[in-house]
Amino acid sequence: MSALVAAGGVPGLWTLADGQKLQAPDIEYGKLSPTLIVLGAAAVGVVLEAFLPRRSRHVAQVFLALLGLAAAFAAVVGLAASGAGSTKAQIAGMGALAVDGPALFLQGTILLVGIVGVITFAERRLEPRAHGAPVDSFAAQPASVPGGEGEQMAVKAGWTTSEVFPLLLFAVGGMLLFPAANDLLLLFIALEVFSLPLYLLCALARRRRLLSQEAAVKYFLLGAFSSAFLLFGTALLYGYAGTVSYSGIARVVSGADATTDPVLAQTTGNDALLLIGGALVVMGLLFKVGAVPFHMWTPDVYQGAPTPVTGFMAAATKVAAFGALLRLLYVVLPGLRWDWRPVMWGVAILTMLAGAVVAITQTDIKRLLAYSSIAHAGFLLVGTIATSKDGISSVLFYLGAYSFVTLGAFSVVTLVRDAGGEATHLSKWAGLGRRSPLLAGVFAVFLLAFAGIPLTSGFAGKFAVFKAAAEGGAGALVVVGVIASAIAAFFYLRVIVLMFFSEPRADGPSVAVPSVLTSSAIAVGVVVTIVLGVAPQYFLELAGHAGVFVR
Amino acid sequence: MESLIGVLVGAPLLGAAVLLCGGKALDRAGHWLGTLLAAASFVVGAVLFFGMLGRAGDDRAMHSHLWSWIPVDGFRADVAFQLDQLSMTFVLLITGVGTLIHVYSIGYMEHDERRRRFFGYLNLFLAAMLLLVLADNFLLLYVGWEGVGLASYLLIGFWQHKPSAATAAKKAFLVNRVGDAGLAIAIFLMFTTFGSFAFAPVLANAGDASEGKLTAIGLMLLLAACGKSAQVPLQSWLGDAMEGPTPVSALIHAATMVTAGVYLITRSGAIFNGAPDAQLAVVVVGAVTLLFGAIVGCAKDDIKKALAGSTMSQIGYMILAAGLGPVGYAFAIMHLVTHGFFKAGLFLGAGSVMHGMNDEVDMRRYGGLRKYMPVTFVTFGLGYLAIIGFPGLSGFFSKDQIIEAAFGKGGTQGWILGGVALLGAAITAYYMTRVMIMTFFGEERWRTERTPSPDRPDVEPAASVRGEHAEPHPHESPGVMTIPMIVLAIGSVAAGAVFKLGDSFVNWLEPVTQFEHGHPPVSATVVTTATIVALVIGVGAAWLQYGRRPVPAVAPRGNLLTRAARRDLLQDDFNHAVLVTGGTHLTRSLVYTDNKVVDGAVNGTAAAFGGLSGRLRRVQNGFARTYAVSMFGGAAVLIAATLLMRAV
Amino acid sequence: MSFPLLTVTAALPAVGAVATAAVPAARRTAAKWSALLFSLATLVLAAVVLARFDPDGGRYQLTESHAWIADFGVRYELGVDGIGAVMIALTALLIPFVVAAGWHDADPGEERPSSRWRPTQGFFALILAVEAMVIVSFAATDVFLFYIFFEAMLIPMYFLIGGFGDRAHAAGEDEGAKQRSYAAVKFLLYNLAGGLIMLAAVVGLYAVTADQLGTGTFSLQQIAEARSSGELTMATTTERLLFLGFFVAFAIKAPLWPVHTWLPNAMGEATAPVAVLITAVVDKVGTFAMLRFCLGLFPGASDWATPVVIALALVSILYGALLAVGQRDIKRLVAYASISHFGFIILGIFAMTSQGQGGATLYMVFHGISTAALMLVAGFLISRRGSRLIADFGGVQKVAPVLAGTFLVGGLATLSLPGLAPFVSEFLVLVGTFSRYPVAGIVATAGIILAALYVLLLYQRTMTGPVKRPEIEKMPDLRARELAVAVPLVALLVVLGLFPKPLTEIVNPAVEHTMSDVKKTDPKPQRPVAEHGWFDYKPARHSGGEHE
Amino acid sequence: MSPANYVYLAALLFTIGAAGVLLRRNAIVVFMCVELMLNAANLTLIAFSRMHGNLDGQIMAFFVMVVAAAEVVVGLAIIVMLYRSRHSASVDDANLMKL
Repeated sequence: MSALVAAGGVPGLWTLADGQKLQAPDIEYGKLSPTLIVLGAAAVGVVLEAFLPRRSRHVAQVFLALLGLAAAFAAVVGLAASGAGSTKAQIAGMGALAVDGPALFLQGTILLVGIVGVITFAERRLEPRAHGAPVDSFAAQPASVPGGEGEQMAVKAGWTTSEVFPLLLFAVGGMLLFPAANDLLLLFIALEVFSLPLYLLCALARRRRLLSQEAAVKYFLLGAFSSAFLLFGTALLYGYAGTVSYSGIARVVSGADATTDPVLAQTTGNDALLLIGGALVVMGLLFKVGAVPFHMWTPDVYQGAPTPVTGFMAAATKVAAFGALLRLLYVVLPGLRWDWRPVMWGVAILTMLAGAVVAITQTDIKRLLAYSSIAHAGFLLVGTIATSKDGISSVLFYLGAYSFVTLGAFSVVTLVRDAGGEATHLSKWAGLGRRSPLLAGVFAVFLLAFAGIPLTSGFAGKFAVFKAAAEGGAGALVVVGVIASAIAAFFYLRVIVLMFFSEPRADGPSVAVPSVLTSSAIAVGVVVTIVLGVAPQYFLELAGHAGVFVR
Repeated sequence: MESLIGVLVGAPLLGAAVLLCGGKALDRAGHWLGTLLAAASFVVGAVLFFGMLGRAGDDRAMHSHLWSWIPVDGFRADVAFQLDQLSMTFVLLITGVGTLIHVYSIGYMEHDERRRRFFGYLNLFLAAMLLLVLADNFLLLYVGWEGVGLASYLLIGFWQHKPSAATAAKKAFLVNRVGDAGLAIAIFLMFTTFGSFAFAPVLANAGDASEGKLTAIGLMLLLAACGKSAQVPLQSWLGDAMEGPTPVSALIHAATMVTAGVYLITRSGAIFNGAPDAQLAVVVVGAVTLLFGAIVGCAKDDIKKALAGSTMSQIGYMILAAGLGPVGYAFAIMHLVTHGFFKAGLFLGAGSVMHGMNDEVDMRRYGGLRKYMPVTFVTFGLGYLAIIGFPGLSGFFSKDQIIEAAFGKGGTQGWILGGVALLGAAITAYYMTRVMIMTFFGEERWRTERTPSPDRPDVEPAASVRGEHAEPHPHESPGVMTIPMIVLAIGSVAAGAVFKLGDSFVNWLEPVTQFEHGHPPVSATVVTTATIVALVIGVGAAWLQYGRRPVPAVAPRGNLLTRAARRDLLQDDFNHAVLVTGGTHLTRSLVYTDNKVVDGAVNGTAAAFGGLSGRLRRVQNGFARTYAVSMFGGAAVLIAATLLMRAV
Repeated sequence: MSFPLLTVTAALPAVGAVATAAVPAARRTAAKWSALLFSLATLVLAAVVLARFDPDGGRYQLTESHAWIADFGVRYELGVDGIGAVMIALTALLIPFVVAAGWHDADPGEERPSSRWRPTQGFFALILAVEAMVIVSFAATDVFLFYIFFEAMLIPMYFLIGGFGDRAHAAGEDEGAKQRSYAAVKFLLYNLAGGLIMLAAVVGLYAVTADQLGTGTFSLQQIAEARSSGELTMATTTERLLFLGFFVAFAIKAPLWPVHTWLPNAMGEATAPVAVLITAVVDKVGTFAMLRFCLGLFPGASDWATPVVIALALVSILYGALLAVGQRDIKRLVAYASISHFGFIILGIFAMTSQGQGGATLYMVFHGISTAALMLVAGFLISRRGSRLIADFGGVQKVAPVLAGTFLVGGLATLSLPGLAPFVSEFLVLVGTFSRYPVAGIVATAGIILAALYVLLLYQRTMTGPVKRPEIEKMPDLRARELAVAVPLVALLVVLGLFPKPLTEIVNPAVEHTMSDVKKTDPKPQRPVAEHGWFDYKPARHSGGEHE
Repeated sequence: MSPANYVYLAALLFTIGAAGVLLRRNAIVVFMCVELMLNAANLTLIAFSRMHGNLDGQIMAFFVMVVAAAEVVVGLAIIVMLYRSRHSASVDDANLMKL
């Protein structure tokens, strides 16, 4: 956009000068291919939804989604292999998008998470068959009133909400853009593009639909509220710098451009614009990562949303939002480091401690995992604050490690069921280890990874961020992080104790036998958790190479 | 020749290992094996003795280095033996008396189903005791020191089914441990002072060390000696130790183990010689104990406990002598050896009496036994005469020398010590006469008094639980028991004279312990006369009290001193009130502290976090608008904080 | 590239763990034999390690070094000094006994088949897993590698404590399960908290090395070289903070007063073999690490902390012993006794004398063996009676003399009776402490009196006296399997008590290295017996029977 | 008139919107208040666009309008669904999940 204006040159001139032609925007389709593929697949999915008969939609949508995501992932790998992540990193899409190491790394992670997400969405063996038709975790007809006639008819007809797959693809598309966004406008758009489908997905649970709807409403209202803040912050930053491009703002902040432009000299003289604007944008992102005190939606939404959605959302949103946060802090606001660092210190400390402490008394496994995700957001913030290359790569690594543990853990949650659907109340998990040692063992692995026990990916990630923070001079933050870890260990252990050392309840849940889909999702989680724990070097290097933002 | 030293220890150790680890198959021959190995040790000791006699006085010490035990940088402890005249004396005493008591035990323990184990323990004791006296360094001595403590523990508690025996064994070990700690600290001090704790370097260089160091070492050694030799203030275990079978009392708690303290002090003479304060402490302990033991011995009705008091008292004499320095070392050891004979004999005699009396130990239920057990009576009588210092018998020579040496200390100290020793001699005569009269003379009180049920004498403690009266049938013990008594009686009679002849004993020990002649303020004849007078007074008093009047079967209440003496002069009560009760309260309150305070802090932290969590949790009240408020407030704080950061 | 002996030694039990876990559910006995055979094979390898270790060789031997996580400056570096070698040997030695003693501990209870979840395979697999991790910890010469296994071993231990508790519980089955999981959680949280504090220090160490050397490193050798060449200097405060981070973790693991309260719970609730695993094997990693890491990495700070550490060690010695006296539960008593003993070990380490540190190392080994003997026999006793309360026993000696005898030997070893192995180490610790800190030495010596008190009280109350209860009347003596456990341990106690030289030879050079790490020399005797040459005495190696 | 005044107005609108979100119960009204906040942002963008004399702000405003429309579509769908289930559009009634 600034390119357009630059061509004009005269303020207030709304028409093109004589002899000038409207330049076609120069789009590097190759570099943008991952996003384009996913969004394209999503659009095709919408079309399929319209034209395919109900019975065949599920298979087609799953196939399409997997194909799209896999193709996009292949494109990311191709880009990375061609050096787009390191030596040939560049700003693409006329300044709107960065194609660089962090972007590609995060996009790759999001796509993998998306693939696993699709797999868990597609699981149809867990729910009892409805009138002979296999059904998934999503409502037969979301629009119908819970318990009403419409719902009964839809169930009888064996309908399912196959729209979830295009919705997921759209969300993934937005998430791919989010960490790559190189101007504030695209940041906002990407935020909305991935948020809106998520709001909808939250509302689509087959069981406990009132909870699901409540989650959607809360998520939606609060999400919209936060995006308004983000947008207003964007406007203020624009007011300060006269541009929304990251590099442009960064230049203005560092004072490179201020001398030439009198208007700019006036606005840049007002630091309040910059500081308030920056704070509001950061706040919008902190909402998405679930940092205290913008975290309160997390437990409710995680609990109410259909569990596969929760897993996907918990993993992918965090990856995308931290990517955007990193880029914002490192590319746009490095000049303000001394302003935002102390504030982020406070947020990180609050997030770690509050997440860990409140989790202690949770009684619902999904809420517990939600608070755990808040605490982990705090640990990630510790790495973010390091303001070093190591800080970036440690956060990247942590995100990769964390997202697969999360996906795996929520997949396990989908398997523990009783007559009312998933048995998420912790008391029902008592003695699970004795009934189903394998599943409980797998879940214990995930919990240990969350707790950061060595030889799991959680430990490698935690060590990486703490190391980066210590090198960045945030030793005190490391100490707080350690304390929070100790508190957090307590509630992870509580679950393990409950599973292994308690007597099973007579009315306890049964463990559903999943199809190959969920099994493979869980297996991927376990393998990644252990591989990243035992031999993390390759992935650390990958994240290390990806640790430079293009400016 | 040197290699034989190892055999001295090895033979009984082998016996212990075989007897304790061997199965029931050994039950029938075990006691013979044990006795044989003890005798073998004695024979080897005798061979070594004669070998030693064949050499000049200064060249008699032999060394045998077996292996390097604990080699650590700057620290050296070896398993190595040193056999000199002092050790040799002990070796002969230990193996000789030990063998006799093995023989005696064959008869005494005949009906005990665990006889094999008893002999195993006895062999273990012999091995440990020999190790103690043969070690060439203090650390190895310490091994023997605690080893005999262990053997003592096992043997006192041999009849473990009796709670009193188990308690007595534990008490003996614990009190000894206090002394052991003293020995350990003495070794530490030697190590820090000399860089070594082997006899040769330490004793040879003791003169170089400061007097303060030597005094500290000396006092710690004295503490050790007090524990092992039942000297005040660590004497309380010895009376209780009589719970053990009587041969054990004879061997361990009369003849050998309890004299280890005397050995320790004599062996460390070079250290004490440089520390007059420590020596003073030694003589004070000796003097106090010799009176203490004697007084206690007067009041006990239990024959073994009366003898135990006597042992304490006699060792007090030895400690007193050892504390006098080179003047007294040789006399201490001499009295130790003669005491070994007559006290072992007395105990064996007591055992023989008990054997014939359904294990009754209360002298008030004896009386007139001389008719029924003549051999026992004669041997016991000879031992009695020896201990009271009847002229010509062994005790006379050895005790007389000590009293003389005590006077020779000189000055007020000399008068006090000599006076105490003399007084002790009188009391000794008194209580021994009392024992003699109550047991062998007077009415046959056992005919009317109740005694324990004879069917299970081992189960029901004789003195505490009374069954229906069953008249005992006093009888003489079998030959296997009487022969050792006879041998010991001969020793009791003759040893003193033999040792005294030409000062042969003093000369024998002189290369090791040095010897100086004391200078008593009065002539030796006066001292001897005084001793004999004291003896006559003591015997006379006892005869007046017990010989002329019938002995009441139930002890009269007695005066304050008697009552206190019956309770070991209240020292046990003091221990109980302060250490046992206090300790119990201490441990109980510590257990409480650990649970409530130390652990409570941990659990409290956990609970605090739980409470905090429960409180914070309520903020999440389910209302979307509250969440929005939180976000709005958060944004405001974020902005404010950012602006503030810029402002400062 | 030489044969990776240490890796194989550590990997063998790990493989055994997997193999044992994979044994089909119905073949319980096969799982037991698998575990036993793997543990015995590991013992053979450990013996090879000990044999291959050359006391005159370099500081770390049998070294292996491979790149691992370059980004964290972490290498897979193994190597043993004398101390590590004997600790590995101890671990490998005790595990077969633990396995054999726990033969029936994980059998499903016949009486309530449904309520008991005791998969035998899991029990033995977890034991082998712990063994593997402990061996790596002892062999690691990379701080991070050590840390990882130091922490990771908590997990199998946690399941061993919480999942396979003692069936004999006074308060009944349900209350027992509750207490058990409390104990397991307490164990884990306590140690995890310590471990996390250490994590902060590990991170700090990385930051320091990265700051000064350019690249962060955790290699002990590299750090030592950098220190000696002056490339790496730590600010005093930094060093002290890092030291504290490490020390707290090790003090919890060891455990040192006042962070000891997890041990009585854990040892009380776990089965006897697992209790042995805790106190004789796993806890030793804590004291071992103090010696290797606290002293090796932060000599200045160690020196600074010495007065406090010694004071805490003394408190541990007396406090542990007094509490042991006051216990009513056999296993808790042994636990408090162990706390007292760990006080001795830490005292010896921080006395900073050759005798103290050599003694502390031997103490670790001998305490392992003696506690194993006492605790395993106690376990046999407890399983016979179905109760852990001392008051429920009495007169056992009468009906089961062999059991009582081995129990007594174990107890005597616990009270450090001369002639048994622990005496050697305890005496060295005391003499080493006394030579630098006489008052501390004397106070600690009081501990040996209390040790006699709690051991003999225990023996008296359980073994002696009349047989009053019918359960005891019928009590069988040790069976063949139990004898096979008890007898070798007792024999070892005796043999090592009389002939500890093979161990001291291996340990001595390592102690010299540690002493030079902390730049300490032994205090000189005031009046050295110079003409005897004893005071500069260095024991000759590989030769016996020398005597001037 | 200085463009700064537009910014002040926008800030006021934004605050009004935020206050509405915090104070109103009806989900629709809450949502409309969010829309008001978005429009306040739009106004700010346009004002600054004018001030800086470049078009970025105005273009952004268009994008924001489109996004807001999309948000309305999703938001109303969700709110209507909630209303149909509960017969109430009060955000305070939806508090099954808490603590």
